[in-house]
This record gives sequence, structure tokens and C-alpha cells, in this order.
Amino acid sequence: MKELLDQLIALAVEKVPLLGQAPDWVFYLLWMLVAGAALLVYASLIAGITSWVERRIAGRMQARIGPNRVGPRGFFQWIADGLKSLFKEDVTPANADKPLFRLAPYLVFTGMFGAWAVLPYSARLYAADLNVGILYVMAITSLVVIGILMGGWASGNKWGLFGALRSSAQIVSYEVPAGLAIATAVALSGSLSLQEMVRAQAGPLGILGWNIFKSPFALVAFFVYFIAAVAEGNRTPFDLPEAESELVAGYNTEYSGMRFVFFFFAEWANLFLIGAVSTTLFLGGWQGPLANPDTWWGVMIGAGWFFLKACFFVFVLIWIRWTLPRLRVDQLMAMCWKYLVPIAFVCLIGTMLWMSVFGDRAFFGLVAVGP
Amino acid sequence: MNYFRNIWEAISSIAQGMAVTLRQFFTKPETVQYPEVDVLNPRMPGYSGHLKPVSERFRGFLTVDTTVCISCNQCAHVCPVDCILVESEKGPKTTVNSLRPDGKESPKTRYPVQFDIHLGRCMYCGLCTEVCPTGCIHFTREFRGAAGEYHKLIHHFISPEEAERVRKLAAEEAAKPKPEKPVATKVEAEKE
Amino acid sequence: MSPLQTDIWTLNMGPQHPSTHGVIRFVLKTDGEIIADADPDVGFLHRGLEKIAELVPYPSFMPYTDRLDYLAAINMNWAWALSIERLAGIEVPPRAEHLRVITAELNRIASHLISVGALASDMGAFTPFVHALRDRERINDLFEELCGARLTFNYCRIGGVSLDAPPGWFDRVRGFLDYYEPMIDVFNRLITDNKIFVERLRRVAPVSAEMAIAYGLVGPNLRGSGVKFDLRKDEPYGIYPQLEFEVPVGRGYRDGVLGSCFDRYMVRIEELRQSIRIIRQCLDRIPEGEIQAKVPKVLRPAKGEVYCRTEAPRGEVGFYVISNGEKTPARVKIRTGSWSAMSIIRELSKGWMIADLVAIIGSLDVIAPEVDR
Amino acid sequence: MNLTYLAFVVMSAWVLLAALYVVTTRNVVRAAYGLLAALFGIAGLYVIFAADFLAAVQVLIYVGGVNILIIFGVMLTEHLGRVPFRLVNFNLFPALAACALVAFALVLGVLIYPWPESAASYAPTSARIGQMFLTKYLLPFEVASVLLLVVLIGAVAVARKEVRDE
Repeated sequence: MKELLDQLIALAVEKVPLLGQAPDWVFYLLWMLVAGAALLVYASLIAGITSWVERRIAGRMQARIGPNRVGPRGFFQWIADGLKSLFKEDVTPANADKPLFRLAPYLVFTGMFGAWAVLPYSARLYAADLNVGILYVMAITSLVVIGILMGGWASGNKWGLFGALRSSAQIVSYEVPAGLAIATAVALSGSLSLQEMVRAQAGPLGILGWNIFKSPFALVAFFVYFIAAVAEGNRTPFDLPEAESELVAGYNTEYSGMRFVFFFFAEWANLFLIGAVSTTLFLGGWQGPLANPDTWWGVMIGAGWFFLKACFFVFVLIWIRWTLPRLRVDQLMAMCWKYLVPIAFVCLIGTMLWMSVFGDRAFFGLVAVGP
Repeated sequence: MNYFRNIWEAISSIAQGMAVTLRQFFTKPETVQYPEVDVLNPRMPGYSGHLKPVSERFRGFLTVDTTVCISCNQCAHVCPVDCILVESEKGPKTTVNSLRPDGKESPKTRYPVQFDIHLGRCMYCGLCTEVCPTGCIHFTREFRGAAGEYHKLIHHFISPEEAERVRKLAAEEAAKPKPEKPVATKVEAEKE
Repeated sequence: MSPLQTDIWTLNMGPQHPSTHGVIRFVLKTDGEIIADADPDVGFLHRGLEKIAELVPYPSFMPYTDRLDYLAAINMNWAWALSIERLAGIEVPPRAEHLRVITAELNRIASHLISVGALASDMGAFTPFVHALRDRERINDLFEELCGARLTFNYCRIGGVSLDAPPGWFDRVRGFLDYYEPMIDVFNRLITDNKIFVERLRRVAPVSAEMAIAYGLVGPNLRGSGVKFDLRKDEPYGIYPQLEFEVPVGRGYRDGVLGSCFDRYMVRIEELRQSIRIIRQCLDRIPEGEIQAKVPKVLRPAKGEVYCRTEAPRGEVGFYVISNGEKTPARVKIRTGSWSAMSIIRELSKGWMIADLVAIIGSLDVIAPEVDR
Repeated sequence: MNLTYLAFVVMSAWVLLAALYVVTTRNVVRAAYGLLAALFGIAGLYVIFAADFLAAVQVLIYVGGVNILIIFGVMLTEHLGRVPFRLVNFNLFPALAACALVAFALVLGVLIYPWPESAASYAPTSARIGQMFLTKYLLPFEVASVLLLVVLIGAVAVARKEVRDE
């Protein structure tokens, strides 16, 4: 990939006059723009298709069909909806704080898509590999809560403000168990970089090295992380910020047209993000049978594994959403502080003890070989 | 102990619920794809769910067989929303075949010159069909009634020409000192 | 330390709000999430049904009773028919009585399905609502075969019912019951047993028996508070005395508080089973015969008045009818269950959260047309 | 003029403008959001100085945590922060004096400290930070932990008292 790019750049320098004299950072900037655009297209595609998938799955779970008119089995429904939203009137309430109201959806969008830059799609397929990758993911997604808070407050609607307050309380709280569960995975992998974490999960069959198999505590930590991630993503059963039966639509009550779509695209992009991060942290990322970071086909198979695992999580998330009722605010907090946080602590300490006793050998390897 | 019981209950009950939705996920949907599935066909070809087609007794739009209507006005009287308007002229006396199962014949001396049913007002209660002595007003299974303009919801069951013809007939009838049978049979024949 | 100074917010919940079950408006005063006051503002759906009743003849009011509570139209029809039958002293043939019980109990199942489904959907789980509707759709099919309508049945008549069952209908009802009885368990697995759902309801807004009686709660809402009062047992009408069934009451299901939202919900779930039991008995013993008593074409009941109450899915529905010998009633007063349920919401919701208010409205099963009439 | 320098100038200008907005705007909520922008800019400066761990943590803690709480608090003030508040200047001179003192201290610190000539290498810093915390800076680290614990317990105590008052 890099070689191909270098050749392309060389070709461009040769053909385009004056480009040869341009400083290096021009190329750097161009490369970043291209990578960013590619990532954005990929993420939008995933988010859009997820919106269709979710509606189809929801339909079938409710004995309905779901969208099936636009294209084969309604596959292009999301494009139709996107186009429709583009043409819809974009209402800004008179009582709104206009600059903040307009800014909020973009913040949400940026926060969600920023995290996509460091996802380890495969061994050599990624936009960036930061050595604080997982911290970056946590940090950049906190923009989402700011966007929600901003949008909810700026729309000048009390229901919106309610949603925003609930959302921020929820996300700030659930960052704690999520962080602790992530720390468990970090302790097992010994790195903050997502690529390194995935590489550390290599093991027999490509499966047994996964973090959830390395220690029983990691398995629990995985569930803790997953629940906390669902809560941070404002999905049912933690969808209090936009609880439609209580708060009309929560923080996006006043949004319409394209801005509304930004909120929702971010939500659907978040589904894949939750799946991807969970996969990376606990389920071995692109590790899997036949995945090999050194050959190109091994890399492609790895990408397939990663995509498959993430999509499985997307399905589980949708499945949960269309089954469960919603928690109440105090129950939400009780669940976080009384259940998830202590359990996450136990997992972290337990994993460390486990590692000091058994080393970071795989759980199943341990069972088979004995200590 | 309660603490762990709570966790266990939460996990098991959520798993149970998710099993139910998953089973539904792999079951065929029940939705009727309405314009594609012919719901008036008893077998509803193309549909795989469990719902029934529009039944025989379905209370769709009202329709009137004006040839058997004896203009007794009972339907208009019983109608709770006054959606039926009947005006009639006195004409030659005949007997008509009623649509009722007993096939009872009713004497007919009045002929409707206007029979309007306002389907925008009608609440499809069926009281009019029950009081009708001849069964001329009855339900159809038709339910597709979208209209672009409001006045199109008022169904006129007698055309102006027909009303004009009946009026003429009634005027002739009124001019005569005594009604004669042959005229009436001619009317019947024409109508058929 | 002085407590934090907090502002009271005034919020407008409704008339266009996803969980008000029709057009009802609440003016909420909240302290954060906690409700200080929920002032119900009703009347958005007022159609003047009581006045209409004075203007149309006795039989012609029947379709209007469908609209009184469109989720339980048969029960409303029956209440009206029964009132006039008592007023005019009309005997109803036994086959018609059985048909009435079968349809009314089917309708009770349909209505309770909406109620429990809507409560689940208010709790944020939309799928149970659709699953409930899926089963209700079959009842609608049965009704459509019987009387031609799926919602506003207009099936009962003064002195009987309008149509006899079509051939094979009873078998199809039996088939539905065989299908539906296990579905209650499936539904329970889907939502009733759900830990989140139970926790959301089991201790929320308990109504004590005294309070329930004081506010005149009726039907499942009253029984949810542990008061065993069912007009089908305690003031029997129709053929209910000949039928065996139990009256489920709230008993603090799942370690909850007696009379909480979950008790009201569970009473409805249990009533589904009882209704099935009643229908099965009726199907076994339905006699042949007339379905309509001899009623004069223009009904002019003798001077007098009657208050007749029946047990509808939302509790007691009573018609107070005064006749002065004309073909239209002189005065009709309708008493409905949702009205009293509505009156308790203000008292009940104080100190609970907005999310609980939704649960309270849902568990009381308030239906706007019944409130406003 | 290389890219790092340009980025530094841009970032600094961003931080300064945002900070200026915080103190000049009359809308409390917007001031909180301005603070957010400033904190974000500081994280950007950390990135430029190759302090990757610090940058991520800056965003995580200050933007994702502290600032949200500030906004949270501000939004709950009366009338949703729509009342523009006025800067009354009777404290102008003491404030100026304090500012001058702080500025003096800062400038002095900048001038005295022997800054490294070139930017540090872009090596991962998290491991070193961790080692430093557990060796050289153990005492300040633990003192800070205890302080945070005290704050946490205090917050719980305050919150509980209010609940009892109700």
C-alpha cells in the first residue's frame, strides 16, 4: 500500500509542474485528506447500511417486513432516506442558540468518526496506528457527549435539555467501568496501541489467544465493557437521552433535515465502532484462523475476520435494542456504580493476579497443558 | 446474596427475552403487502402470513340497488350520522324482488329520484342495512375510497338522467286519474 | 448546610406526546427528574357523546358506544344494550347471551393486549407491543368474520346481537384460543419476566386499597390494589353467574409493593387467562336458537331511569339513562373507568420520576376517548 | 518555518482566542464551551510537543470529564444560562494585580527553566510516565490520590446530607 502510494506520488511529481518544489507537508496533507475521505466514505457506507439492516432486523423481530421498496429488499432505502433528508426543511427554532445549535451535530459526527481513524481493520489496513490508540478512542468519543449536550441545550427545548443532561450524566458515569474494563485488556496485551493489542492476541488456531480466553476475568470484563459501551452509545436499554416515550426524542427533539441525519448517522456508525473496539480489545481483532499479518491474503482474511466479528456485534446490539425495555435514571446509575464498577475492579485486579500467577498464557492453553 | 441473585435474574431473563425475539426473527413476517396481495381474493395469493382476507361480511362501502328501493326512508331515519339522503316521487305501483334471503316481495309505489350516501360521514355501523325491508342498501367489500376532493365522497346512486326520467314518469302518473300496469312493466323492462 | 436551591420547571407533556395514549395533556412541574405536580388537562377528545345520546333514537346510539372506547367496543355495546334492556324489560335469548360473552371476552383479550403492549412500549421495549398486536390481529380477523368490522364492531343490539356466527366460526375461535394460550407464556418470557421491566414497575406508584376505593378506581386498576371486586361476580349480568372463573387480584407480584404498577399489569396478564377460560366454557355450552328478542321497531321505553354497570376491560362502564317515554333518551350519563384512573394520576405521580409517570399512565390503562367522551 | 512551528502558532492562537472568548462572552454556557475549545487546543499543543499520552488524557479528562461537569453545572443555573451576566469592574485593580503576579511568575518560570533545544523524539511516552509516577514522583502522585479520595468522600457526604434533608 505504501509502495503504491510512493509510486503514485512520484508519478504526480513528475507530471504536475511546480509540485516537485512543494514542501513535504503538502504531500502529507494530501495523503491525510485522501485517507480521511476514504475513511469517511467507508464509515458513511457502514452507517447507512446499518440503518437499513437495523430496520430490516427490527421488522423481522416484530413479525413485520421492514423497508422493502427501494431496490432489492429495500437495500437502497438508506440512500433514499438520506436524499429525502437533504431536501427537507432544516428548521432552527426561534428560541435556539443558533451557532451552538448548528455546531452540535457536527461535533457528534466528528467524535464518532474520529475514532474510526485508529481502528485496526487488519494487520496493515488502518489509517493511523497511535501508540495511545485506545485512549484516543475514548478521548475523541467524548466529543459526542459534548455535541449532545450542546444540541440539547441549544435547541431551547426542555425535553431536549432533559435528554442532554441525562446523556452527559450517563456517559460520564459509564466511562468509569468502560475504562476499567479497557484497562483489563490493556494489562493483558501490554500496549495502548490497537494494532499492538491485536498482535498480542495471537495464539493457536488464531482464536485461543484472544483476551477473553486468556483469563476468566477478562471474559467478565468483556461483558462489562460491552454493557458500558452500549450505555455510552445511548442504545436501548440505556437510551434514556432520547427515550421517545418519555422525552419525545430527547436531545434531538428540535432537529430536522440533514442535522438530524448527522445525529443518526453517528449513532449507527457507533454501532460498528462498539463492535470494532470490543473485537479489538477482547476478541482478537483481526486474529482468526488463517489470518496472517505477513502475507497479503492473510491480511485480507484478517480484515474479513474483523469485519465479521464487528458485524456480529452490530447484530447483537440491534437484537438487544429490539428486545429490552429501558432503565430508569436512578437504576441506570445504580447499575453503573453498584454493579459494573465493582465488577470491573474485581476483573482488573483478578486479571493482574492471574497474570502474575500464570503469566499471560491462554486460558484454554492452561486447561489443556496444565500450569 | 441478593446482589448475585439480581445479576443472575437479569442475565437469565434477558436471555429468555432475546430467545423469543430471535425465534420471531426466523419466523415469516405477517405483514400483508397490501397492493400486491389481492386481499379480496379469499386465498390471498402471494401472502404467507396468518391473517385472513377481507371477510364476506366485511362492512365496506354502502351501495344501493335503486331498482328495488321502495323509498321507505327507514335507512335515512335510523342513520345516526345522517349520511343518507333519499328523495322520491310517487310513481306507478309495482312489486319488486327484494334482495333478502326470504325473497319477500315488497310493494313499490315510490321511486327514488335522489339517493346519496355521504361516505365521508358514514361510520359503517350497518344499522341501515338491518332496517332495510328490501335489502337494497347493503355493504360491499370495497374499501378503497381515497378521493382527491371532498365532494367525491358523496356517492350519487341515481344519475340526473334517471332522476329526470322518473320525474317525468311521476308527472305522467300524477296527470293520470288512475295508474295503469302496462306503463310500469315497461319501466321495469327498460331498467333491466 | 442549606439544601441546594432548585428551580421548578414547568413542562408541557402532550397533547402530542408519544406516551399519553391519545390526546391528553399533562402540565408537569418537575424538580429535575422528579415530578412535583402533574396536572392532567383533558378534553381534547371531547365529542359530546352524552348529548348525542339525547338526540338519536335508542338503537341508533349503539355505533356511538363503539367510539366510547374503541379498544373494547363490544363491551361498550353490551353495556348500552343491557341498560336499555333493563329499562324496557327485554329478555335476551340465551344464544345471544353466549355470543355476547364470547365476543366481549375476546374483546377483553384484545384490549388487554393493547394495554400490556403499550405499557411495554412506554417502558422503551417496542417489540412486545408489536407482538401483542400480532395476536390481537387474529382477534380482529375473528370479529371481521363475525360482524364485518375490525375495530368499531357495533355488534350488540338491544335485545340480542346483530348477526349469528358464520359457519365454522366457533372452531376458529377455539383454534385461536389454542394458539393464544401458550403465547401468553411466550409474551411473559419476552417482557413480563424481564428484570429491567420488573424493576421499572414493581415498586412504582403503589395505590393502597383505601386510596383506590376513595378515588373510585375500577376494574383491573382496583383489583391491582388487592380489592377483589369484579362486576361479573359481584353484580352479575348476562350468563356470567353460570360460568366458572377467578378474579385475579394484585398481591405484590415479584416482591413488589401491593398495588404497584406491576400488580396492575399482572392482573391484566392473569385476566387474559381467565378470559380464555370463560370463552372455552361458552363455546362448549352455547345453545341453538334465536339471537334477537322481539323488540318494537320504534323503541319507546316507559318512563323511568336505570343505572346499569358492566365490567369492561378498563373497569366499570355504567350508563345512567332516563327515559320519559320518547324514542330518544331524556338524559344519558356515562361513567367510564379511565376517567377515575385519570383522576388519580395527579396524586399518584407526585415524587416519582418522569419515566415513572409514563409507567403510571400506561399501567392505569388510560384511554383518551373514554376520559373525554 | 517548518510544519511544527506553523502548527504551534496556529494552535497557540486557537488557545488564546478561545480563552479570550471565555472571559469576554456574556453567555455563561458559551463561555463553558469556549473553555472546552481552549482545553482542546491545549491537547493539540501536547500533540505538537510529542506528548501523546498527555494529549489523550487531556482530552479524556478535561474535555470528556471536567468540562462536561462544568457545562452541566452551568446549564442547571437559573433560566438555562440565557441571562447575559455583566462584568462589574469594582474588582478591576485587585484582579489586574493578581494577573500581573501570575504572569510574572509564569514568565519567570519560562525564562529560568532550561528548555530542551529541539522537540523530543516521537517515542511512546506512556511507559515512561508510568515509571516516573511509581519512582521519582511517587509521593506527589499518592498525595494527589489521597486528595481526590477526600474530594470523592466529601462529595458523597454533601450529596447524602441533601437527600436526608428532603
